[in-house]
Amino acid sequence: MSESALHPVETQLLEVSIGPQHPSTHGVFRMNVVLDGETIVKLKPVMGYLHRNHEQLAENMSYLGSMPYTDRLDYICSMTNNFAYALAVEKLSGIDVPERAQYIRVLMAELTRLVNHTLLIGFLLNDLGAFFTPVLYAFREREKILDLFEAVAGSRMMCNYFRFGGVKADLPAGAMDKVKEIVNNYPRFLDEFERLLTGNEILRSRCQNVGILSKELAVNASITGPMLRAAGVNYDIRKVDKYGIYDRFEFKVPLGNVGDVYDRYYVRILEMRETIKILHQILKQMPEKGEIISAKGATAAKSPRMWKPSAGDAYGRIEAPKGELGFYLVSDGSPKPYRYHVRPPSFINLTILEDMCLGRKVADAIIILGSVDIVLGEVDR
Amino acid sequence: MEYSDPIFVVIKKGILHFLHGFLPEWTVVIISIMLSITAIAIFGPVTMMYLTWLERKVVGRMQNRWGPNRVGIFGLLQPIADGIKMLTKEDIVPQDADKVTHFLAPVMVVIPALLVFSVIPFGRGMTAVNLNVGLLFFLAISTLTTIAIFMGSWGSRNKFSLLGGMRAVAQMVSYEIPMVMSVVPVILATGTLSTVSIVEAQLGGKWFIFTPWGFFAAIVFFLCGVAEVNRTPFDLPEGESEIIAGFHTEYSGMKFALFYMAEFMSAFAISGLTVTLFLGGWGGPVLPSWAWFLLKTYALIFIMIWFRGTLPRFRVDQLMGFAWKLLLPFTLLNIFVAALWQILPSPKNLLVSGIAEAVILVIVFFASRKDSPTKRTYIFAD
Amino acid sequence: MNAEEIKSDLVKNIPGLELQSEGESLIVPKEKLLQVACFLKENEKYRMDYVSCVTGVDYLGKGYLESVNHLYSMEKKQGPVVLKVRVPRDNPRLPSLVPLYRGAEYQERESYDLLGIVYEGHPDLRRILMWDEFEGHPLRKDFVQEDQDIR
Amino acid sequence: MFGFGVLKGMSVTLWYFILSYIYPKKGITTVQYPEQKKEVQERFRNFPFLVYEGTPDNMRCVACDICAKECPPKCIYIIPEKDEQGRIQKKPATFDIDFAICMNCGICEEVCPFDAIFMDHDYELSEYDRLSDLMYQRDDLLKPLEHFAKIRPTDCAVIEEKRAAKGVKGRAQTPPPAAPSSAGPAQPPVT
Repeated sequence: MSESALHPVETQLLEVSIGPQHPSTHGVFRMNVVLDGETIVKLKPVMGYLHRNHEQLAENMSYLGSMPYTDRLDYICSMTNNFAYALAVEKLSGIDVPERAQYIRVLMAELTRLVNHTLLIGFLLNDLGAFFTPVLYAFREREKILDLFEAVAGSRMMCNYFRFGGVKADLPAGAMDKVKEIVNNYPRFLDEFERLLTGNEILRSRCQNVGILSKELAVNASITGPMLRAAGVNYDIRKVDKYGIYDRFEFKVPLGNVGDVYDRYYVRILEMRETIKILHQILKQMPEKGEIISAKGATAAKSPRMWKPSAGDAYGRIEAPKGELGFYLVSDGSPKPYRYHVRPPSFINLTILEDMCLGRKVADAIIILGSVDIVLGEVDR
Repeated sequence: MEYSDPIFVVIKKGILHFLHGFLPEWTVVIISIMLSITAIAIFGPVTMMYLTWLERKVVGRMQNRWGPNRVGIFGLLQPIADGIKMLTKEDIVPQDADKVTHFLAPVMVVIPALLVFSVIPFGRGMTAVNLNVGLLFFLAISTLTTIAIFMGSWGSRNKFSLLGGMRAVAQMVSYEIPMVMSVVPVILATGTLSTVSIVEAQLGGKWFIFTPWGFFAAIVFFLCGVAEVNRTPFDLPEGESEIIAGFHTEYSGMKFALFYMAEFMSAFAISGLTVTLFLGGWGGPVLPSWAWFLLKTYALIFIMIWFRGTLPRFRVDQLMGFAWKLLLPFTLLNIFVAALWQILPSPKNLLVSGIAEAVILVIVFFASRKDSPTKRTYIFAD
Repeated sequence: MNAEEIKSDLVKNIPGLELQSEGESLIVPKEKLLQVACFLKENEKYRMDYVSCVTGVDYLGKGYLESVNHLYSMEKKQGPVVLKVRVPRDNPRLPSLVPLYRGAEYQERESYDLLGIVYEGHPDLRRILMWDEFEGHPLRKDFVQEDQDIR
Repeated sequence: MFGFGVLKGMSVTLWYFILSYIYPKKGITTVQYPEQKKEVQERFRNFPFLVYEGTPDNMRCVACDICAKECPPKCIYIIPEKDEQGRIQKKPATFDIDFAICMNCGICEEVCPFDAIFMDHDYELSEYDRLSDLMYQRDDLLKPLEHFAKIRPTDCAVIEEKRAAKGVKGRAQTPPPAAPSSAGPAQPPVT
């Protein structure tokens, strides 16, 4: 695999620390790289520069109190973080969610998936060396969804919208029209994005057969999300767990067959197209009005410090855009969680970074990292 | 054909004529050269400043934004503001840097960039020095940039700089070869190395780009030129997403500006030379010759900026492969086609060289097929 | 596939295994953890090839640390099987799952870092989130943060 | 190796370049910030403010300390007013919010049983000193009810209707019985 093994010339190894201040480590991530020329012979990820002990903070706070903090885990898709946390708490305390709230939740989660994948592809292209054009196109489209989030939740990124047993507030007037507009225009944008990128020979030759991840290793290393599906493993928690109301929607799971950066890129585009299908179905099926939060949930939201779930533990997981986002909660019957653990997808997806990068060039390491799709808020917590 | 001298040449001639009245011959020659140098020394940096403006504006427009529009109308004073900022910034030298090399590199990098301007025919009679080996001079001098860049990267004592410098050397040396090879057909056709003569050979719309060999040679030359001046998609030496800023990672303030200036002036020079060699130089109807030259050059620069706004970057090995496996054989075969064109009589040569060119294209295409990316199929599981 | 079924299967196949179940989760003695996990991974019926979440809980009052592993099956799309291992607080050592599941690598490092559980057999057990010189394990319930006067 | 993929991509960027000249409304999507501003949505939330009715003296806040306890980053600091005998009055003497810490989650607004604190739309709050200038005192935070009605008409109508239905009016009335204000301090203090 490694060309350096066959190299006839003895060369001195160069140790380079890529990051934590580096334009394309997506935050304060650091890779300690040993290079032979430009070829990577060793790579050790170093993280923790953004560690804020999220779990301990949450253990000293009411259950609702850590809801806004979950926004800050993966700050690009705060809605799905809320979703996973709400799901875990609902599992813990047995709160049920009304019909309309379920639809709103799925709607928000799928819009978040669009935001995340669009943005990721933009930044992946930036890592590839395109001068911000894909990023700014991605931002342009993301803005429309963020406007909707602002109208619905009050904040563009730190939504804090989900509550245990429902959502914070009903959709405002006109929100559904905006969703319709986004859903109808998004395929056109995706086509344009693909015209800009997918056919591009430079992109293809840069991405294809780079950072190949085998099926077996992907499963063994607990890789989840688009990365796993790009490796060809059919595992989507939306299909497997059918949490929320995902069993009501018709959608497919796109699978790659090589597991390289290009597959990871393209599986995300295909996933966005499937997401649009789900959104169309939501628009059709969604009840006009109804409860948005169950009675038990409403009391939990109104006075969080009075609300005590029964003792026990629960693990709630969802298919976040980046992979499986899980929350493990242990309650001892007090208003504060006794243990609160996040299973962040991008953190665990980094496990095999070295395996994918060995024997490749520096430039490849950057795009492999880009295709893993990490957000440091989530990696370091 | 009736051409009047461009206005600048008239002014210069007037001054020289006036001085000729009371000064000895040799001083007039020196003054003539001095005037040309002054013009270039002013033109170079000013071009560079407004190229930065143009680039930001065009890329901005491509990215759904305005680009600079705050300083002055249309942001036209932005380069001046940038210049002031650059001048007032602190000049940081790394503690362990090789101080002399680190200091000399930005100076060294500007000199060849300015020197090559001397052989570019900006218009009729507007060549600073009409060397009979002008083309060779250009190619030789522009290669000197490599040394300066490597000095900068070595002197900085930064690993990213060093990687950038290594990449720069490898890239520039590799691309020099197909670049020279793609010029050879032009020399074959004109029988001269003087840039002025090459332009004059193309007067009357006989641009070399309209010949089969010239068309492909022009594309190759331009691509190599883009690679020479380290611009997207060949901007590996300073690939900001990989090695931060490459060879100029450790430069700040005016030294950084000098690197930038050299890059933009080289970009202008390369575009200018492409125009000279393949696009008929300053030849063109109605407009004055220098306007034609600038128009064509800026069109090519627009393409460079357009590349920057669209394309991702190559990888090191792909970049080398592109130069050695694709461009070099192609340019070599192209020389034979150009020779065919020269040997055969006029109407027949178009057909023959056209066919030959097509055959070569097909061969190169099939030879490079195994490296080329493939289309993929995806499974949709339930 | 409930806890009782898994329990009986495990006890049948692994000699000398004593299992308790707590709700849906199984409490495994630490000596047998690897065997249990290996059985669950290899057995045709379970195929628990995917470890989703590895973490620890500090039960200060009860005097032990608990390592919690959520196993799922990607092949059979079933799960979870929750394996809990209890180790004393003063000597929190248990076998690492990394030889079986690479996915546990970072999570065990994190657990070691924040809770101080030592995973024996882990290839690279270092601190991952806190800096190397940090003392103590912040997620332990008796961890007292140094008072940092921010203002 | 080089096919039409690159050219296809370049056609997209060229199209936007041309579009920005022939139809800037669609071709250019940025907002020229200090001159142009994006209109914020009604539910947009930034930092909180305190509501008063009529005169600033007539504030709704009763210093029950619920928001301060529920606030996830603990950025609210309340001291109730005391009369001459030292009895606690239902009015804050000090109500500080450290905007440097506040993360505009809106939980204070949700948990407030007296509808006294709401999230504001004002977002241009840059200061030179984060320790002193971003500490907002009670009087900086007080804003009239009309301001709330202006920035969030829909929410205001709903809330005021509910208040009217419950018979709550101004601060002359006793606080609604539903408010678990006494239960707050009974909980162990959150550290």
